[in-house]
Amino acid sequence: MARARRLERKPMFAVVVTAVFFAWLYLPILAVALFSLNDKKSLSTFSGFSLRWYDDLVHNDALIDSLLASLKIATVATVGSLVLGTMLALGLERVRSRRGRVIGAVTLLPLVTPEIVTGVAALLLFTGVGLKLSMTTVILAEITFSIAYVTVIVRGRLAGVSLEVEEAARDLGCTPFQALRLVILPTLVPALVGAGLLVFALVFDDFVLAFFTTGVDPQPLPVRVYSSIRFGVSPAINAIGTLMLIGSALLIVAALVLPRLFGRGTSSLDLITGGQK
Amino acid sequence: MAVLDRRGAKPAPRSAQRTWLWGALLALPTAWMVAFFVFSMAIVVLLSFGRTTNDGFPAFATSTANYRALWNDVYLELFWRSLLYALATVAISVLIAYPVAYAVALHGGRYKNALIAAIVVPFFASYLIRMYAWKALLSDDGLVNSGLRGSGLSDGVTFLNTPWAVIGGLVYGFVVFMILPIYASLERLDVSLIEAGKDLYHGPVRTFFSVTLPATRAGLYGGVLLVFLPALGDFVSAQLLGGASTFMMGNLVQQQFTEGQNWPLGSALTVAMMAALTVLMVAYLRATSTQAQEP
Amino acid sequence: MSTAPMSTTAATTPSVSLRSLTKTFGGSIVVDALDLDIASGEFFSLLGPSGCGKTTTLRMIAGFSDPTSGTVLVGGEDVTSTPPHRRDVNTVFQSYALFEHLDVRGNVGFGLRRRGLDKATLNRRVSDMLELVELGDRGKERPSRLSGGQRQRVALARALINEPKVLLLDEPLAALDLKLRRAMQAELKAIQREVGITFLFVTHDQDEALSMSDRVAIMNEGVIEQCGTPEDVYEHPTSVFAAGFIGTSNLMSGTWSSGCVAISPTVSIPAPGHQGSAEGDSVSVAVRPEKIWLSDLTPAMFRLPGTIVATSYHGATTQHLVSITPDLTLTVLEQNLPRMRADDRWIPGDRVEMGWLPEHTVVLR
Amino acid sequence: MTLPGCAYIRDDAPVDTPLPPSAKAEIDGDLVYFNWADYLAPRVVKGFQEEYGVKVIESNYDSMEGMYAKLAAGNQYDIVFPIAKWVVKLRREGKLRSIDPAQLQNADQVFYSGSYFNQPWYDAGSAVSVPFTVYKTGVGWRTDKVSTMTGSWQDLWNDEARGHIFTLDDQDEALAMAALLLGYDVNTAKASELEEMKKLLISQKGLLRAYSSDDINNMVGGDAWVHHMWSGDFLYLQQGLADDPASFDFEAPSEGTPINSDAYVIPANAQHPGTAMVFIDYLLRPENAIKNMNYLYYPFPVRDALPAFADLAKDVPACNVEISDLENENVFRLLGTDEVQRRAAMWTEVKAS
Repeated sequence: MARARRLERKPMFAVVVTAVFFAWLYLPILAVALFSLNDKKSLSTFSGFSLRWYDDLVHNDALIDSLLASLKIATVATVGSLVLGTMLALGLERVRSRRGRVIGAVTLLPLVTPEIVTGVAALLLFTGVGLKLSMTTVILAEITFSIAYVTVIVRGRLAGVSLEVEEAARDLGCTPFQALRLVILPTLVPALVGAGLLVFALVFDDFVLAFFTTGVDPQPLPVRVYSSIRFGVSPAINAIGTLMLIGSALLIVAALVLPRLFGRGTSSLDLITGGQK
Repeated sequence: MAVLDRRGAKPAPRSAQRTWLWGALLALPTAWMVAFFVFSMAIVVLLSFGRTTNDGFPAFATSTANYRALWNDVYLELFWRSLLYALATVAISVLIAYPVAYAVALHGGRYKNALIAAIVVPFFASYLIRMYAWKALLSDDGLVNSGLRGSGLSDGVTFLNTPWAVIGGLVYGFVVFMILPIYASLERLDVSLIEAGKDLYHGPVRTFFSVTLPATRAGLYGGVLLVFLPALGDFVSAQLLGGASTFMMGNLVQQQFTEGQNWPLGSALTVAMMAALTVLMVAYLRATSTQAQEP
Repeated sequence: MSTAPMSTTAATTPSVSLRSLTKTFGGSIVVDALDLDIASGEFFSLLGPSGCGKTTTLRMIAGFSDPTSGTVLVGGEDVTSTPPHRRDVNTVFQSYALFEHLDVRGNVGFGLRRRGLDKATLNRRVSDMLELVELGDRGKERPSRLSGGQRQRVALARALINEPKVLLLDEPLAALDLKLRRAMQAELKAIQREVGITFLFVTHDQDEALSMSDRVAIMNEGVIEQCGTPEDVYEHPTSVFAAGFIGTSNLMSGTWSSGCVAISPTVSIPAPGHQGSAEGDSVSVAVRPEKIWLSDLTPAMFRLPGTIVATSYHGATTQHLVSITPDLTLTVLEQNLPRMRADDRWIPGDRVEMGWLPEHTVVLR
Repeated sequence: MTLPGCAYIRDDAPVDTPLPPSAKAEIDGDLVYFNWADYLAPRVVKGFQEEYGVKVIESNYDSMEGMYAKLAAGNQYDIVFPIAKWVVKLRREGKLRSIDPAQLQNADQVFYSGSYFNQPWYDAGSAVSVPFTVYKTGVGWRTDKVSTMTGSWQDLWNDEARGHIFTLDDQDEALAMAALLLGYDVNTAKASELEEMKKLLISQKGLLRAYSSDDINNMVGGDAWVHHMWSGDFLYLQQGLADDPASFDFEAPSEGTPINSDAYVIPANAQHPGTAMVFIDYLLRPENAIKNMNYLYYPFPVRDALPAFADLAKDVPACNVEISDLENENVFRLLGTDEVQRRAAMWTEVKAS
């Protein structure tokens, strides 16, 4: 398939741009990884190899707490937005009324709203109703922000599942709810995996919303990183950055490989990119 | 036999038979979005007419003072600057994203998925840390300048604290949102179209503009939106990489919620930003939808 | 337009009965007061062009679409308000609608598992069913790895295994290529005979309908134009639409005048069997092209002189266009019989005399 | 007064809440700690956790306003480290708990007889605060890039360093610098004076590289030749980071420098004030103050630790802060909402233009 799509002559221009792009893309990341191994607290000169910043990281409870807080926020927000976003996608796909279209438009608004606006709005809301800023408020804001991503991806997949599949389930003895549970949701699994990974990664790294809505709990990692880089970064941050990169690389590889292991044709990466129907 | 048993059950009311479940599914997320999004936006609008009390707290009021404060040359100039940076970010992103997406989608072969993964991975590693890494790399005595001096190409370039550093940071932060939709639409593109185009238009450049570009317009439009919006609201790039005169709207908003201690003014800024965006979006949607109708 | 409920010869309760079944979508009538009885064990086809309401009718029987008015009875029981999962009806969908997350056995056994059948029985029945549709060795495959024909069989097996009172088939062969379609038609008919379940088959392909069905209903614009055995609807169409939709017909319009239809001042076609028209009524007549002879005419035939204007060779048959008057050209289909030699063939310009038996003149109102 | 349900419906009634009494210095739970990032030596914090068997849950702020907003939103912290003027505000609003020095074994390290901190300007009778650090703001420069420094704030306009000058991205510091240069009060909110200061600051933009608080890395990376800078950051840069300490120098400009102090306070709504008291006492131990000084490079006004700091700053006396320096005019004072917003609007305009 891939072979058939390849064009005969490679356009040199595009290939060169791509090569330069990859170099540009990875240069700062390699720098982060390199300086996380520096034996000195410098980000401009590499003086020698050392694991001291990883050691620092392991012994820096505040950073570890932040890392765990971010993992927790990302996990809960992913589950929450998957549930709500999938419900929304199913509802919107099937309720084809005027009301449904209005709801559909409103729920997509977070996608076209700059994050700083969403962040300010969330801060004002939580403060206004007297909700103490905490990990809970971060999670609430992140779920609100992520629902739209899940909805878009799941709707994309649903559009490819003919209405007849649902009818077939009803025809074969399923109540509407059973049809949903036994047929539609299993069919959506690749989309759910893809959306889940995307949301997890976005929330884990989200700074702006977390910045406006975080409170007393251990700070989400990006907020902590921000607090420290305004006044100069500790190379322990580089160590964290390197670990995050490795973690997200593993996640993406999982997104690529897992669906293949389950024997499904489409990988969730295709769903993220919207390609390969 | 179970089927027969169920026969006795009272039939469901006719028309509601198939839609109640979907309606019910819609209810919870809709309520959520109303409570946490629509309602919060309403508070922003309300507070934009508010004031700050003597003890420094934001409070509702009915004053237009915040909006009047915005109507000032400095803020207007800043608005145009932000718009300019965001547009430049979009333009550069397109110039990067098209060749990259093209090369990967049409010449990636069996490495296609691996290449896309390689593009996506860095964007899931901390945005802040990557931005900060640029700061270290591009500083006057940083690695890039050391490299330039070492190779004798130049005796140092001032990268940091310039508008280009801010735009570069924005491009670096958001270009993936341009690559993915363009990649997706190139993926769906029928390659024979391009080949036919080459016969018809003689030469890859004309083919690109006559065949490939129009066929992938949807992806391009999506990417433009996905890059423009976050670029316009960003405040990290200008803060970490910017100079003395590269303040953007995002910085202004953030300033009011931190040092400025003026939430009502910050709210008014946010509303103004959304209003401007809405105007731009409507204009953009009009333009793209009429263009899309052309053959 | 539709006639009174068509009686069935079977004494048993019909599998499916529709009474004044009506469906409107936003003001336009899609199915118009349909009355129909389908006998138990019958292979019944709903034949019509797309948009005629046949699929909507099917969906109302399956329960996917609520009738605007009227009733649906399955096995004599009113199921009009019964949700699909409680109806003793199963469907083979046009897109097959297989469950991609289950393997073939999972798909086929799905309905039985819903009914809580024990595992051993379920496994046995799934295996039997897969044997019946000749997929015994593909049980562990994912549907996405099967060919179109195989997917079609899975869809059939998945529905049949539930032994419904009636099996609804919504253009199940439309996605297959011609050759496979012909093979599947025969197989489907054989399977139906073997299991004895009532089949309600929706199609727009007249060959399919004629070759497989016990009875065919021709549907157009929400009403049944004609219902009968394949032979009946072919040989004795009762409406212009039926005559035109099934096979080809030479359709002529004229005026009823003393046992004949006057097509033009010079041509008047006798229709001895026809009753019910008054003098001067406008009527149409239809004559099937293969009923018209160009040679070996018998005395009982009605005869008409004409000129060959075009011929085209189709292997088993040759089609001639014969001009009678400048306004009237008839199509004639001639069997290429073994005794015919090449120099026997008609060529354009030949004067011919054609003829057909009067009972082959069908008068339509 | 806050109506239930919406915090934005309120009147302007002044707040004058009596201070809750001091807690006993007894462990009463994990410590919820709210500070600038990296603003205590990790091993000191770790030592506390080990010694007392409690966890320190850390949150950070990146501005005093951010700190205040979180407190005002009702978030509960056990110990906070505000700049002096914020102690005034928090105390006035009844947001702080009293601290009884008698509960602290090491109280005499800061509240010894004759100590400035017995009666600091920001906290009458030191009722709610214990001093944490003191620092001044001056100008750091690269001796290998810039030869002519005048010892005035005017050096931030040094044409020799054009394009390599940084001003702190901090409202109070930037305004104070302009005010001192013009001979005004560092806390001025007079419209006419602010207007002049605005013009002055905008006149700097042509020479300026950026506004940034990352003073250390701007100097290390070579971008900054002249940097508006905090004394502690300079010491850290020179002593802790630089390959060649001699290429960096620091001056305390002759017009005067802002000298400020941070303090430990315990919010009124703290859940574990006892642990906070124990923590403050622990930080006042001279050995811990020295460990923190060697990490932060800011002087801690802990009596037995001061010689160690003087030693640390011996090469750059301008970086040293004498306790007596605190008795000057150039401290950042608490201003009214109008004044704060006028100053903020001016600063925003400077940055935005």
